[in-house]
Amino acid sequence: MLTLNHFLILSFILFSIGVAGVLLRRNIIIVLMSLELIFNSVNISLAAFAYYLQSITGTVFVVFNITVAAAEVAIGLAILVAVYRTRKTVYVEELKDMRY
Amino acid sequence: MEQIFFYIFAIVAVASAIAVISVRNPVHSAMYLIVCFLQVAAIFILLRSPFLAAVQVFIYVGAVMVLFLFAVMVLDIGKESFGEHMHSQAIPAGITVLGLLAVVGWLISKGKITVPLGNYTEEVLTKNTEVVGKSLYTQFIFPFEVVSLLLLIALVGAIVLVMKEKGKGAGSTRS
Amino acid sequence: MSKKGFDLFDLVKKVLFTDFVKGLTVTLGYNISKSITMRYPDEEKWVPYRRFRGMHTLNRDENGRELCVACELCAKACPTGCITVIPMEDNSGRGISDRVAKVWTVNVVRCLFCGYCEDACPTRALRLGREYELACTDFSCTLKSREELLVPQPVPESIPGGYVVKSKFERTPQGIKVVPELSKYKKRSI
Amino acid sequence: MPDIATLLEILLIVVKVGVVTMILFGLPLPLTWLERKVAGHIQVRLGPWRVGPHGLLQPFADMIKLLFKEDIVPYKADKLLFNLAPLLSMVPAFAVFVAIPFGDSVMVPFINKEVTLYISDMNVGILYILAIGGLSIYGLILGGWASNSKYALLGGLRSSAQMISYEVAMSFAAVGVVMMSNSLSLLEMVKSQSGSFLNWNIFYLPVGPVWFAIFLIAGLAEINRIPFDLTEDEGTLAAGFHTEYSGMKFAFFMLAEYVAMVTISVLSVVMFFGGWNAPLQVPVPIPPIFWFVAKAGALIYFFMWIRFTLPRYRYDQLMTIGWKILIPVALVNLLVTGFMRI
Repeated sequence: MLTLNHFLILSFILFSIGVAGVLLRRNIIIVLMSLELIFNSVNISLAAFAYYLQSITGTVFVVFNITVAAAEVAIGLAILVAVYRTRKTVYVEELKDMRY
Repeated sequence: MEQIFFYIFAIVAVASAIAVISVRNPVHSAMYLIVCFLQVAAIFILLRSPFLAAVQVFIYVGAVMVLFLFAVMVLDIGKESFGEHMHSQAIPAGITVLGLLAVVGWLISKGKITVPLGNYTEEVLTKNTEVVGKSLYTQFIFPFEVVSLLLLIALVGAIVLVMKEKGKGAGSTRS
Repeated sequence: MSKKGFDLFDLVKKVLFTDFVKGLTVTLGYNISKSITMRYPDEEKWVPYRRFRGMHTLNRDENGRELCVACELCAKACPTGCITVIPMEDNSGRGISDRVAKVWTVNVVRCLFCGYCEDACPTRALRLGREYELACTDFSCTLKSREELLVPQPVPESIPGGYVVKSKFERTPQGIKVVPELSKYKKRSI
Repeated sequence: MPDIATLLEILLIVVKVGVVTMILFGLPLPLTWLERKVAGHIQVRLGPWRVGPHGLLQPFADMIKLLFKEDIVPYKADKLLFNLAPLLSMVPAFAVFVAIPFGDSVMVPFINKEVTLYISDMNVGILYILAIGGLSIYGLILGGWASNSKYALLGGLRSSAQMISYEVAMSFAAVGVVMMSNSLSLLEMVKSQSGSFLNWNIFYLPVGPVWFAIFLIAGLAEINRIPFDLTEDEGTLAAGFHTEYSGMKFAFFMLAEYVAMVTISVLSVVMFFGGWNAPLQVPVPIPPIFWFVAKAGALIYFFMWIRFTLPRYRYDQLMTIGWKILIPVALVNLLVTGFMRI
């Protein structure tokens, strides 16, 4: 029998992997992908809560979450393209000066 | 039966998620992320929300990842070298993540559901497309509008960010 | 929309996809019309007009004597010099005169089928016939000798030509030949 | 332990999946023949003629040729993705057919059981189809990227941009059909169009034809057929994303392309032309599957007819049509449909 904890633990493992990706990787694209991973882990736990607490709110929030994630990706990639045009790099440690 | 499927999906999802943050080629990363998203969609089906699964595949796999791949290809981002891959921040970051994992794992195992249960039966949740639609347009109409506005702003913002300035042309931005 | 301004008629045309439908009707018309492809080697073969200048042929008169008198005018008239004539004299009666060709060869690879030789011929012995399947696999067949050219071509002079006939494959030791069946012809514009 | 009835159900599903897969694997053979025949006759030629009567065996000859061709992997290509890409484009094309209803239930004589002519009736059927259909893009993008070739990469890039642009218009068309039929399930969609042909969604005036036009144009762009085949534009890109592919991998791409064409035509039949419903009540009993196949076949012929009628669009024209014409028209149409359904 699947319990809520199964889903929560899976969600949390994915969340930790996402955090690790954000902290460990230098490539902005991978960092953005790790952010998507975090969004997804949150979606899993929200959907699991919706199912096990018999309420629709979690499902609705997943829909909002996905929308926000899509917006975030659009903006993030646009910033990435703009940064790449001016600096010719995608590595975060090379993007340390504000002034350019 | 369900448990077997859950474990298959969960293990593949975790393995591909680890691959996302560990392989050096961004395109391979994106591929593994697609695999991970598909597993998450399957887990949504286990959670009796086919609508969420379809939306997950449609938006994440069908649109977001295509955008990622498009960006990787347009910018011609090559492989990372090993030195860039393992940097000085690696050990503290790893310790932090493991600590986080331990703490929240302990919290999850000790946690109990104390909130009152909702009033949706399982049959309603299984055919939840209609229920989701109804609550989106009644109970959550205000957040829904805000989110759609956010999406519009993001769309316009993305276009503004990548648009080359008029008059300058392509030559000047490249220099 | 053109730069001159807003054109309502143009917009209506675009909304109703009129140009698209016009194009579709044109292609549908072609789709149901008859194909003009000639199914050349297997089923059909083109019989050229009399004016066609194909493979050389040497004629005989009614009594079966060679018309060629080996005057070498054809060899002189030839712009590429591909015709070789070596005359000889005998009175065996194989020609219309005592002077006959000992050797009469044409190098088909060099010939450009201009028809000057046929114009130069005083006895109408030499004609450019209607044989056009000249492909072969080695150089030995590029030099056509008198003996080969004296064999009458499959399309006789009396047929006006200019139509498609049924054809069939015939296997010979030299290879596969496309033989026209001259009785079964149909007029077809090409 | 599951009982006999459950086992029979599972067996039935497996058999149905197998049959549909076999049909889809076999279908490109006659379709290539048909396409070449249509091409020939529109250009006042004959098309395939030499292999078998009327060239009917030509697809088999082609298949044998492709089977025995050397399988070339370019130098410095990404081997894993290069080999995976044809599969990635083929599997989603096949997976779409899980949700498509070919007909209502029929009695099967031997096992004496009602068998439905669809594999599953999902309550999010149309979303599933759009989502899975969108996945086939990965074969194109990754194939183009993994080939390590300029032409292939450009083809892949073009296809991804094209896909994102036209996916929006296509989803709007699907939303319009959902509004007209009041259901996300394809089965319900067909049932709502039963009766005479006036109940079909395409005759839901005035919005039905517009939705159909949007869906058709976006669908043509999604499956990369002329006039929108910018991804394999031989004039500028050699062969686009499959420039470096040969042999069976190339055949897989072709297979995926033809199956996608079948998908779009079948989907149009389900969404706009009333599925297996007869256009008029006829006294002679005609099996409903006949109507389905006939409508789908007519649409496939229409796609081929378009292919040999229209020239290819330029890339900027393609984007203009997608973003500046189709999407605004779809939005306005959505509004009109909404007012009509109140």
